[in-house]
Amino acid sequence: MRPTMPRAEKAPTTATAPTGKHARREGYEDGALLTVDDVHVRFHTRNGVVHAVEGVSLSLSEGEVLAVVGESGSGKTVFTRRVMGLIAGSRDTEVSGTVTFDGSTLTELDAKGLSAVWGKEIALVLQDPMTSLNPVKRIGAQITETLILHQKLSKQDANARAVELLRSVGLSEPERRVRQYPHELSGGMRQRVTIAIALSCSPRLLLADEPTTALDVTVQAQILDLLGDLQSRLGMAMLLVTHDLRVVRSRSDRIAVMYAGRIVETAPTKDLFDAPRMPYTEALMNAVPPITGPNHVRLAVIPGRPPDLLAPPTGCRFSPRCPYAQDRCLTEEPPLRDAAALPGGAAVDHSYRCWYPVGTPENAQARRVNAERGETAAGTPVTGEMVPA
Amino acid sequence: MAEMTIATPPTTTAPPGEAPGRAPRGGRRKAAVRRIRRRLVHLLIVLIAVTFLSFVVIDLLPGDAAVVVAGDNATPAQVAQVRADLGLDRPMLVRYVDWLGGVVTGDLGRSFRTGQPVTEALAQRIPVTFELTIIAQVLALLVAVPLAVYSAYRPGRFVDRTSMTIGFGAAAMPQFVFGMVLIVLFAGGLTSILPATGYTSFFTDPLDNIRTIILPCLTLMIAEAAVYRQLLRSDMISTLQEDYILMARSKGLGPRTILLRHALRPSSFSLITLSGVNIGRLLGGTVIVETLFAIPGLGQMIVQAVFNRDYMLLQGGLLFVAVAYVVINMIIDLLYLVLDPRVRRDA
Amino acid sequence: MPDSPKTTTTTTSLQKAAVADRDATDSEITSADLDLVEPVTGATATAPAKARRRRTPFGWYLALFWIAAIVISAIFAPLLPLWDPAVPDYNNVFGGITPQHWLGGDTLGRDNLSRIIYGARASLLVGLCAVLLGAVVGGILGMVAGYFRGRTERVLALVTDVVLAFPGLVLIIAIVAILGASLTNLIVGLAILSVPTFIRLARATTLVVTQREFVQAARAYGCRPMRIILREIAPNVVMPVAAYGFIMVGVFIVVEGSLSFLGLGIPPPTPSWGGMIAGGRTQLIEYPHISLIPAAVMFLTVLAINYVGERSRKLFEVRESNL
Amino acid sequence: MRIRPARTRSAGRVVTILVALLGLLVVVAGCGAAGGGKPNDGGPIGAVNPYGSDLAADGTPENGGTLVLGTDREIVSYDPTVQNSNMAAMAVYDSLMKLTPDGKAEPFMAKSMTSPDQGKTWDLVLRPEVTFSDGTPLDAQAVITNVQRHIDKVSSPAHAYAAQIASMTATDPYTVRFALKAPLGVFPTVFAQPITYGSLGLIVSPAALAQYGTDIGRHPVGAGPFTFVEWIPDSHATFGKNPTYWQQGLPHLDTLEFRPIPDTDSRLASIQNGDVDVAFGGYSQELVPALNNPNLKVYYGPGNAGEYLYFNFAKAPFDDRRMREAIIRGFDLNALGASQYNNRLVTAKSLFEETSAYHTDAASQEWPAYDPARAKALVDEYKASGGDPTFTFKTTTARRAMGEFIQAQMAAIGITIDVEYYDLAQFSSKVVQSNDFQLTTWVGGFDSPYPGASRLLHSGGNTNYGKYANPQVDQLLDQAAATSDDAARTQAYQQVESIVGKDLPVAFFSRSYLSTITKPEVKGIDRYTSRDMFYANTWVDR
Repeated sequence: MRPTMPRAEKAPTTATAPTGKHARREGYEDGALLTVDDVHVRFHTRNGVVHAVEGVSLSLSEGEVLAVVGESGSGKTVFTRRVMGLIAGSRDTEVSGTVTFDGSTLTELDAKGLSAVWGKEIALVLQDPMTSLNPVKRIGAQITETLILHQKLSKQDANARAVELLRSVGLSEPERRVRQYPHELSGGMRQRVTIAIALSCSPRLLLADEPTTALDVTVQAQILDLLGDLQSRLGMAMLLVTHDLRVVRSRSDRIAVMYAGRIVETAPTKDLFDAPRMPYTEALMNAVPPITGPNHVRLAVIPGRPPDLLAPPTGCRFSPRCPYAQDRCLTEEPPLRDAAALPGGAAVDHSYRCWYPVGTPENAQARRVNAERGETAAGTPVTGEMVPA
Repeated sequence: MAEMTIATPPTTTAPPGEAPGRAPRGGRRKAAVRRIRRRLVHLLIVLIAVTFLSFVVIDLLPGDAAVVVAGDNATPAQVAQVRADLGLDRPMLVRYVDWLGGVVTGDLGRSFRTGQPVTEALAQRIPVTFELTIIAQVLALLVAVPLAVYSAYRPGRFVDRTSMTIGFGAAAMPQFVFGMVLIVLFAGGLTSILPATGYTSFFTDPLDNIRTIILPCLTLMIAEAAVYRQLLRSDMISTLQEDYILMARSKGLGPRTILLRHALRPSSFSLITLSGVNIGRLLGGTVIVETLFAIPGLGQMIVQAVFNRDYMLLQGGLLFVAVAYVVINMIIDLLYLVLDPRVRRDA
Repeated sequence: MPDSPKTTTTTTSLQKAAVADRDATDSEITSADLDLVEPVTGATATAPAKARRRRTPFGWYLALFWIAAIVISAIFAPLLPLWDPAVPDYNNVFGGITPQHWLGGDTLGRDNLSRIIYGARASLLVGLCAVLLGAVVGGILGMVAGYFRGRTERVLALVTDVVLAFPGLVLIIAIVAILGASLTNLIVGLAILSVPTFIRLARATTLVVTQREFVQAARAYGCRPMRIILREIAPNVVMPVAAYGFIMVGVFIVVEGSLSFLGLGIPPPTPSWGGMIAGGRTQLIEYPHISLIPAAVMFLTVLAINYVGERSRKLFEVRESNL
Repeated sequence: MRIRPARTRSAGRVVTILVALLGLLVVVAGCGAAGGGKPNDGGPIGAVNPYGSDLAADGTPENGGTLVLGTDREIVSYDPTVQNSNMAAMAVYDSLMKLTPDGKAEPFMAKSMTSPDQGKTWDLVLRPEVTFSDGTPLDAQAVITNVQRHIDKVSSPAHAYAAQIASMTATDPYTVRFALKAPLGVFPTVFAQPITYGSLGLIVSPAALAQYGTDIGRHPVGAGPFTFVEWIPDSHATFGKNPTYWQQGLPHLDTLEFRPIPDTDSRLASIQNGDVDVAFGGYSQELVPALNNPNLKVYYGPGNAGEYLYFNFAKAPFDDRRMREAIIRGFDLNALGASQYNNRLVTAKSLFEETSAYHTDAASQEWPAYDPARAKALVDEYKASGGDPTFTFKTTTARRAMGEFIQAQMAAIGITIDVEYYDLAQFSSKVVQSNDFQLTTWVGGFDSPYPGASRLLHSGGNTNYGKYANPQVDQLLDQAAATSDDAARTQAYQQVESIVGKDLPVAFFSRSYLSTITKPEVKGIDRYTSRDMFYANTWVDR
């Protein structure tokens, strides 16, 4: 679970760069289950090229929970799908970098090879249980098809197993549920079903892409707890993608913060909460969650809008919204740096991407400068409440 | 109308949506029954309206049935006699009520022209048209569905582009041109391997039956297949964007399983509706094909009945077409119930 | 933890429909909508990225050019140096391709090129006017049905079903017989046949649009229904109706050809493509050009219309597969 | 942010396909066009075995087999009192008399028909051996019952002939004596007509009449060579061999199957493809290709009258002879032939066809020739006298080409006309029957001058839709019909033809194209120029 240093300035070329091979060997020797090395995803669209994921590298050990946190449009969903191989290169989609899972390079597998891994070794839980279940197929059939496919169970055995699985994810009356259709279940129940499907073959890695965003607040915690419970019981690794930093505080071992397609900070969970280095992480933490109102309403807590990935800002991607932005931030993109060297930066494996990391004299200086002129170098007004107490 | 194939846009047929997890679970069957009953009442009103409309239209048609029946040599007095014999001297409403009474008792009257009971005429022609329609539809679907599924799987690739271009071409030609080309190719022009005209009943000679309907069915199915492919492809591409397809993929299912087991059924609603509408339409009028290949079908009968002002026959034909429309709509509704569980609960 | 406001998403009407179909009152739909924010690009294509052109294909321009050429020459036909399409020349009966007659002569020796160009007027007029009439009438009725629902909708559903349950050909024959054979009456007949489909299309779109905030807001402010329909709903219904109508123009051009086969097309001497194809049919073996040249022109025109129509539709609706 | 993947459809292939298709069509069309413009030098179609094949030369008949016959329209009824074109009627009924090529009648199913008093009374003697297929005898009473139906039913096409009968008596079981209201020398011919023109010679079994009543039209029982099996409208009508047929050893065939194939091109395709053994052709569009096809045999005779235009004498402008002549003089038959008859128009310039005994060359000479200048002058003259030469030309939807042609021709001589097209039902009732036209089209060939010429030209004649009336013509027609003297009849008809050439009651322009097209192996064809056939001798050389 050590993020390797990215070769950020290197133009993405092919998926099988020598460094990739090296990374794979290294990751395997380290006992990492999943190693992601310098992954890029670019979409060629009518309006231009979208840099959805830019040089992301990370690794994940068996049984570890890594949270990927970021706003909408930060590229975390694309990243997840690229990790799994659901997004592949095509005429409109340019990919590079390598993903190694359990010693085999996923990015080199063909469709058939990937199919053998999917559902069996790596499983996916999607954001919206309303849309991720086939509306015209019975719950039971949607569970049993993986069992029949991957575990070669007979139809009868698969049915029995499906009932068991539904019971294990906490659904009442599982015998009745298997004969029901998705629309007959509530959102929370459906998400339990998708989890049951994902876990049906006891995968070693679960990718959970915002598994609770679409759910009622009361249900969110239940589902997350269920996931955590199952993860520890089955001993599988989990990549938990979310936009909500709060929910992963007690539920992850490590956190990677993504912004505009890049990892901007990564650290063990406790370390990150203790000493966030990247102003963006800090902002996410300080954002006050809405207590009332519909859960899906997104309040503008961090001023400004997420960057347009068609034309990302030069320099630091966060600079237009950053309260500490200086001239350098607008022109020069900061590399991912180790936090160990920083004041109070005792922790290992903490990297960040900032010229003026939080908790350093440089940062204090930048804060002062901006407060004096009333705006950042990018021209964003600095208000009192933006400055952390 | 022979070539109104494309006349139904896919959007008309989106199955009714509903809120998830809301309706009472127990009343599912009851709701389905209520839904069917409501449709039945609606369709019965449609039937009455169509038959009445056809009486009005027929009444407005210039040209006198009595003159046609009496022949070119008839004197006015004689025409009047014929008119009285046929009951055409009575007011339209009276005739309609009278006819409706007959319909209820299963008596559709007799052809003005040949004296053949209308029920007998229908019984002779419906099987022919039915066979032609169903076989053409099945052929069209057999061609269209695999092409559409593959085109949706690989949009913009060779199969998609080629079948699209051929499909557009098929929709760009009047049906009779196809029929003529087929006759030239297979029946007397380049080769003589199939009959150009005629129809043999399946029960008379099954082999001959197949030989006689090949060309008419091909002529009918070409444009249909093109439209079906386009429609299913479009709906399928839309389905393939759904999360549950991504989910299915992430389960490790192969493309074939995903396309056929996961994507086809939820993509097929518009296709089923259109196919149903087309069956209804074709049952009422494959006139051009029937004329070209001398097939004794219903379409020819209806059109000839208009030209000959053979009102009883026409009325009977129109009644059948309306009934067919109604029945097929019922079947489509029922198919929805089978295919889309979401519809089952709601009404 | 809250997210920042999402940027405007350009969902297509069909996606909107899909969303609304799930049930617009369900609070969870928005989250489904949000998922669209993330670029979901499928393509299992293992082929390496190549050919990243984003040019509009040449065929599209070709099709547009063809349509434009037909339309322009039809409009300016009287100004073009053409033979009179109605005057027979008995020395040119079944005439071949000559410097004087580029596409030969027909059964009366009239110039085929001239008749095709003048025929384009009738054929396009039938297609355009019938569709326009059907789209306007059907569009308004469909919006009314979709907006008011209830009894209005049920009555219109009945009307729609009645028209659909009545064989179209009989309707056309009846109209021609009752009102007389003319271009106008043919247009009226075809328009009537197309009305039900436009009603259904407009109604379906209206159902979706009506659920959207701006319409709900307008309703809440107490705007008059006709104003809402015209100001708020109509602009959203126009696009799908127009896209479908464009395809229907081609369909009706072909239908006119089929009607000509039955002697129900545009009455002579007005030349029309369908009439020309049907007129040359008896000479198909000996002089195929009389039938086949107008057939080719009709074929290419409808093909071009379908092609342009399909592509224009796609411009408003981009979907990618998850497979 | 909605990301739109730029999936572009490489147009190359589409363009290629488009261009290829266009190229193909142009090549095909070009091939035709390259061959176009050459006048078909076949010239007018002459008669080809108009009355059928030479039975002796056809060889030894073989028995058995099925003959499939394609007809150009569906049968309406088998009831002889219902007017319709029915090629199958002769198969089931046969005919009491039979027309000879010169338009006279000779006994066929009847033994003889003679008049003891120059045509006032006629004795029809029947053959005792003739029975209906239901076993009842074809006796005098059967004939009387049948003829009485024509008398009673005014709408019968034969009513006009039957109405001339004053009384019928069975002088013995097999002899009927007809007493006529006035002498009619040609009376036997009305027992030899095809069903279309009305015939008293088609005899239905009285037992069947009693059984089926008005439904007899769908359940024919006669004494012909074949018996009715089934009739499925628009599909087929099937007839089986009559084992008790009066001509020993006949018919040769086991089964006849009539199939309606109303579309001309499909009918031609069917005979070329071999779907049918015999096709009854109605138009030059099938006759000409059949003549050019070495694998087909054609039987054709132009017949009398043919295709013509009716002038309405009751309405301006054609109550004026100058306008009638102008139309005929402005009507370019060569152009018509070139545009609509493959240059093989059989032009008609007289009532009777050229080989007919009733025809004189003088009549043809007299007929106005194509002369647009003279036509224009006549129109101007008519205008100068205060007339309005514009008119409406009414025809059927099937004759659009003719409508266009006449419109163009009239424009050339300075008359602007409207053309209106009607479907057949409207045309019959709204145009022809109600006399609501100025100029209209018709097809009406006939074999024997009586009743054909009388129907067309006699005042009150039932196809005299233009209301032409000339007492002299009426008198000559009556005279010709009444007399038993062939020479006097010939002379009377020749005079009628001559007067017609002066009065111009109708504008003849073409003989008819009613043909019988068969596969070469079909032998023993015995026909009228109206295409009606006698099927007893027909056989197939397999």
